[in-house]
Amino acid sequence: MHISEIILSPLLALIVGVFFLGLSRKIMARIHWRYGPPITQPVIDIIRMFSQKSVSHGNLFNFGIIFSIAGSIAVVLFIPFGRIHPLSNSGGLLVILYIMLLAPLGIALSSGEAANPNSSIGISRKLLLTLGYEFSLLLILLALMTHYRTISITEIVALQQKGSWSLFRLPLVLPGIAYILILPAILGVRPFEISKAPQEISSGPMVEYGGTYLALAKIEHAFAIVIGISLFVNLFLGGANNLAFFFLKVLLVFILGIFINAVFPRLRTEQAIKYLFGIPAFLAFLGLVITVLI
Amino acid sequence: MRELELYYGPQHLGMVGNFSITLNVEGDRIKKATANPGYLHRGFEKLMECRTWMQNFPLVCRINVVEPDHIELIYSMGVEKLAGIEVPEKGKYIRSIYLELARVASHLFGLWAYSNMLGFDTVANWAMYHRDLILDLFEELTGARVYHIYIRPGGVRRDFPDGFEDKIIETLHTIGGKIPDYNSTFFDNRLFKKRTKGIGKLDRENAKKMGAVGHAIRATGMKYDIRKIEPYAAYDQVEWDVPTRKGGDAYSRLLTIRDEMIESVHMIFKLINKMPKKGTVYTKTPNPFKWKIPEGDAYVRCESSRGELGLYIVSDGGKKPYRAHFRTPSYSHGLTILENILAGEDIADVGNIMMSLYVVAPEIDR
Amino acid sequence: MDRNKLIKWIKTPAKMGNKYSLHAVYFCTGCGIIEIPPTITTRWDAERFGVTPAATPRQANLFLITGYVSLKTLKSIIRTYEQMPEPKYTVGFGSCPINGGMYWDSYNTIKHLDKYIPVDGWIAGCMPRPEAIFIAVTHLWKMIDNDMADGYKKYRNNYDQYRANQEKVLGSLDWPPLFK
Amino acid sequence: MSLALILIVAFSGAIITYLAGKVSSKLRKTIAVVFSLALIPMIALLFGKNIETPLFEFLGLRLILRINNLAWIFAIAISILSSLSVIFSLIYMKGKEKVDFYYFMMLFINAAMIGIVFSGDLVSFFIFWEMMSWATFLLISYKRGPALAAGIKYIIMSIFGSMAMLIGILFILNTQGTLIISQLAGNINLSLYNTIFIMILFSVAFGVKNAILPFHAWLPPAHSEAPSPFSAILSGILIKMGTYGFILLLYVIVGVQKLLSLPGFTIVINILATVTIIFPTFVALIQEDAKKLLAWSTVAQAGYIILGIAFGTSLSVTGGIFHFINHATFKALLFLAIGAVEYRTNGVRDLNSLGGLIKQMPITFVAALIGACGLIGVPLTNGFVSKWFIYKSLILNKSPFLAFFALFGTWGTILYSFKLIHNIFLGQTPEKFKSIGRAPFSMQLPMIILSLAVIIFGIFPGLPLKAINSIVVSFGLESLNINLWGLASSTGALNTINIFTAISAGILLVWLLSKLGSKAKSVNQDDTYAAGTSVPQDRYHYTVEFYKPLYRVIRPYLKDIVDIFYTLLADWIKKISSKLRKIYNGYVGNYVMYIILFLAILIFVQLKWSLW
Repeated sequence: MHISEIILSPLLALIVGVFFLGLSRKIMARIHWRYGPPITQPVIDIIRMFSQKSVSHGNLFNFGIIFSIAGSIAVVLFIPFGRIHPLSNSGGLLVILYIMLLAPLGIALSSGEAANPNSSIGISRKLLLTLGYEFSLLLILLALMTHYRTISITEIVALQQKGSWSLFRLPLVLPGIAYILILPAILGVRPFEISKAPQEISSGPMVEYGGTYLALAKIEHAFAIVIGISLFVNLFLGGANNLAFFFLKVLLVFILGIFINAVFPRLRTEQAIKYLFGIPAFLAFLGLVITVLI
Repeated sequence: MRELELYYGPQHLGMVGNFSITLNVEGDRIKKATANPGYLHRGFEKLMECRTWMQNFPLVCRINVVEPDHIELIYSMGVEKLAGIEVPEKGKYIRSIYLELARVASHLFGLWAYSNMLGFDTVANWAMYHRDLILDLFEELTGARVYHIYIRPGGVRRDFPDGFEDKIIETLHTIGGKIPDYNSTFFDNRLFKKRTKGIGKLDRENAKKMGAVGHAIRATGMKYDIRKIEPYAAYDQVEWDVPTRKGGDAYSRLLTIRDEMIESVHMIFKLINKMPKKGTVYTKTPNPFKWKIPEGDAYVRCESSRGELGLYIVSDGGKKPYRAHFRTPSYSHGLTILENILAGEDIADVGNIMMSLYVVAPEIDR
Repeated sequence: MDRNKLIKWIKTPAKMGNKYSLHAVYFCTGCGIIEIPPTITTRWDAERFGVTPAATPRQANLFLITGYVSLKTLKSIIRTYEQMPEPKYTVGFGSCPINGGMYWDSYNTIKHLDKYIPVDGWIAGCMPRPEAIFIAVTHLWKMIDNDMADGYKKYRNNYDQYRANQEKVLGSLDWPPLFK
Repeated sequence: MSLALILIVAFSGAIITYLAGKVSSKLRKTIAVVFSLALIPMIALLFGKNIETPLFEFLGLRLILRINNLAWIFAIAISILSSLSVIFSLIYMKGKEKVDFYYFMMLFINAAMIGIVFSGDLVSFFIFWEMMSWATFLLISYKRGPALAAGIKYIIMSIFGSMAMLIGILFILNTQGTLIISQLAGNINLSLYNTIFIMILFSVAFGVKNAILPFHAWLPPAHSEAPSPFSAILSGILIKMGTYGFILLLYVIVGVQKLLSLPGFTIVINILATVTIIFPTFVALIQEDAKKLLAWSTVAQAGYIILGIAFGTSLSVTGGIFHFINHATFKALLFLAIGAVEYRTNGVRDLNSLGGLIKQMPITFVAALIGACGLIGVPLTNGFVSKWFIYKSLILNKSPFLAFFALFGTWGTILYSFKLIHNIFLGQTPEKFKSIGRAPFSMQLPMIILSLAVIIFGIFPGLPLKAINSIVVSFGLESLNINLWGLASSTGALNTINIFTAISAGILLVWLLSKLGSKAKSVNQDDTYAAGTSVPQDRYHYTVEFYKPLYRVIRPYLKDIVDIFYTLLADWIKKISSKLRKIYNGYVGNYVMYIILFLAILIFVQLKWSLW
């Protein structure tokens, strides 16, 4: 654990995340037969938002969003990027699971004080979606932890480096597939873009955010993308020994996510939950049973 | 405090047009929906009384921005009926082709709006692009993209330019060639079906009672189309069919729109083939500043892309209409039907249902 | 990116950010809205210039008044405009908000929008083409560069006057004054 | 400090408070606070001591008081929590009727609970247990009406449990010849079936008190109907007497060695515990009464504690006992916060009619938020650490399914905790609550203290964990490598300081980042986006059926089968007894005939089989 890594890791996640936001807009534009914005557009947007004079609805409104990104930064510190893993040995996957809570919780509290029903509906949808995918995610992570007999994520990566990727290990194939199926829900892209749903509830929790708050929410979104995908890469695609290779893997998974985003409509909340409790949960459950039996 | 009053519009991404629905919701279920129109009221019918018969043309087309052509047509038809003007044969054909093009453009706009409501950006972009190709045709023909003012009493303003028919055919082939793409990404998409099936259900009796017209009533299985019942322009000259569906839900309405679009494209091909090559396109009318129309009243109707469009017009023998009243499809769709079928649906489906009924706000308010 | 632009970015990041990231309020005030979908989709692709629709006024900085403004709409426009964070820019789209346009003699429309909210630029025509929006955007860029797009400052400085005008046509408004 | 003295102080405190109430209410308040506070240092001084003193002899049974680390932890939790809720009651109970009775019962229950943990033999254990049960009944039904029904439900189930325990005690006395716990400890000499028999009997008693699933039916109405400060005690520690009983049974009386040879029993308890976690969690989701929601949440959290204790590794037992302490802090905190809201809003605790109280009651909000965070187990609160211990032990000991249900229950917890926080404190404020004031200081003080406890135990879990570790070691389980910030281990360590550093550094960083942006203008609640219109008064707050889409998916599975079973049972018994009543038709001659018939049967039986 170096102090330099503690600074480097969130910075890297931020840069990659913002780059991904730009890239996703570009790729989406190309699927739409458009030219698309410059890849730096999210940066410009964020600068613009920082310069705007927004409104604040109270102290919790300010603090919640800060808390949310702080949570994201904390998660980033626990996830290994290649060989950079500043804090990964202070509680393992269980801590990651719990700290991943802070980001949505912060947003939920912050936008709750905004007193707008749209944001409340957005939060309720977000929490329900979380409940939906968490069902499978927990089974998947438990299968991993039972298989590798450790709760440390660095150790799981190290074991994969020695042998094969988790995705290609017999007992973990089904959980791997389940993870791929719930990945859009974790990233919050369509068909699971239900918590923002601009056409239904005016971008949900972000409805009252403007200026700095919106910028912070955007940054939080960037972090969330990187966290969601790099967890998958670390757990199932063997992580990586160096940074470039790691982010290449992350990029590939992300592009897959964008394609899914492009060709599906948004589901209703109820349907999303039903789907998440269905096939992915079943696969993950079967995977866990197999893992325990072997 | 059981109820939440949620405003859906006017400033809302899920609202196409300046219209507002106040939703009383419990959880995410709508208990009561109240349409709140009036944001676009300009007093059309009053303004028309202050303008001469020909001056009214630029005005009436602005009643419906999505598809102004049918409003032009119906006003022309009203004037023709009052003044007893006949439309030459070629004019009738050109009117039909033009109106069907407008119908396709309008349905593509509807597809944009609908897919946008579902968060389906990709199809929305494609549909809007294809609509633009048709608008290009209009621009070449009339000089304007949106408000063409092409139809006039006694026919149309000018003949097709040279080779325009080929351009129409080419454009429609481009669009028609993408129909399989639309089908595979949109209409046959499993999630699309999940989102639309059983949503906004309307059975035939209720639909009739509440004044549903156009694709909304055709999606309940009723073959009701003014073009068949009371043919105008050149619709009785070619063979064509009225597409219907049984379901009565948003899904059936969408598929009806798609089938109608395909039917229109086929109809345009047939019309172009059958269109007389020579002849005038309009009958001469008197000097518009001095044009007086004999006393009398007339009710005319036509089938716009959203359904039956009617006009009751009264002349007192003067230079200006004495009274004009439009019966627009969005009025019954947007106020009566929408309010009735929204109750019991999800918040998530409001825009979805509204666009499946194809409510265009300016038509309601006028 | 040429050097001048880079220097500008470093010197005035806020201004440059505002220039190249115009998020428009999606408000279909009138028939002008029909040209917005083509502008933001495939054919014209306004996102190239950073112009995208925003879900709520809080997230936006550009307000396109697309077409005639009826009295009921005016109330919503004022509310929406006041909820936008500063700096914000307003562009009137089409002839109607300029002088009433086609509806110069209508009893229910506003003839001069800039009496009620400040407007930074106008796009004349009925309907203006989507290209006109881009021209307006480039003009707006120049105005932002020269600090001429200061409608929001005018609104702040002359708020009493604007509010008085608003109340004159709308009666008393449902919300308290924005300033003071 | 003599143990008997503590008990005397505790019981006499209750009586003196009652008598003082007859003189003046001020005196009563002072005495109640002084006596409950006095217990804290008295018990605290006993830390680390291991005393066993005989009290007196009764019918040939020696009654013994004793203290060790386990008892100390429970006793200190009881004394602190009850004094906090007495302080909270000072204003909460103002102007209510029967206040003397209320304080008497509060202090009496407090004393009885201390008696339970101090008792060194099963007889005194049972006596104190019954004292507590009956006193609790009286206090639950304090408000009458539905409260009385709740109380009766409680006492019936409680008696059932006590009877089971009594049989178990008699059985032990018959077979072992002694009831002194330290003599029984470890060298209980029973066959396998007999052990299981007494374990089941005791488990019924403790299970009723602890509300594990088949026996939970009394808890939700009781918690929601009791006065709020007492709900805090009820949920925080009173039901944990069942936990104490379980620990006593499993690790002291039966002993670890024997326990490990009975895997079936612990598996059953574990499964019951996971069901207790999952089912009430999702029932809590659909509650619309704040206290009922918390009550169901209590049932679920008790499941975690039992899961940790019954799983039987040193990691899980540590986690279980720690979770008991944590639950006492954050659940009491939540009940007190709801009590404060209830006090200010004149008894409104319907989640659908509250809202936006953050501006009016900021400190209560922060307290409730910290409580909810602890309940969820957000890192940096104590709930996280204890749950982490339990999960880790479950995962590494090949019980991923138990771990899964425990973890999934946490996500349900998030949902209902957020609903609680959101519906009361966030969103639009209803017009009638716009002018209510903050909670009085005597209500805020207990909340502040408990909030601090939640945070401090979350950041420095080593403080209580070291003491707990010594208890666990005394059970014969292996020792853990505890340090101030968690656990050092090769299979995955816990370092709360690192988490704390990471999060606080993140907050600092982002705060600085947000300072880069231009300053925001503060606006009031009415200035929110309403699609271009202004906000309608009073009808712009989303609370009703917060998680409706989920209900539609899971509602069919959520009917409380157990409760329905008990209701049916009650109906059935009523029916049978009403038929039996027909026998007593009031004619004396009939009664005489019954007696003669009965005697005739007895004589017949005796003649035939000569049983006696």
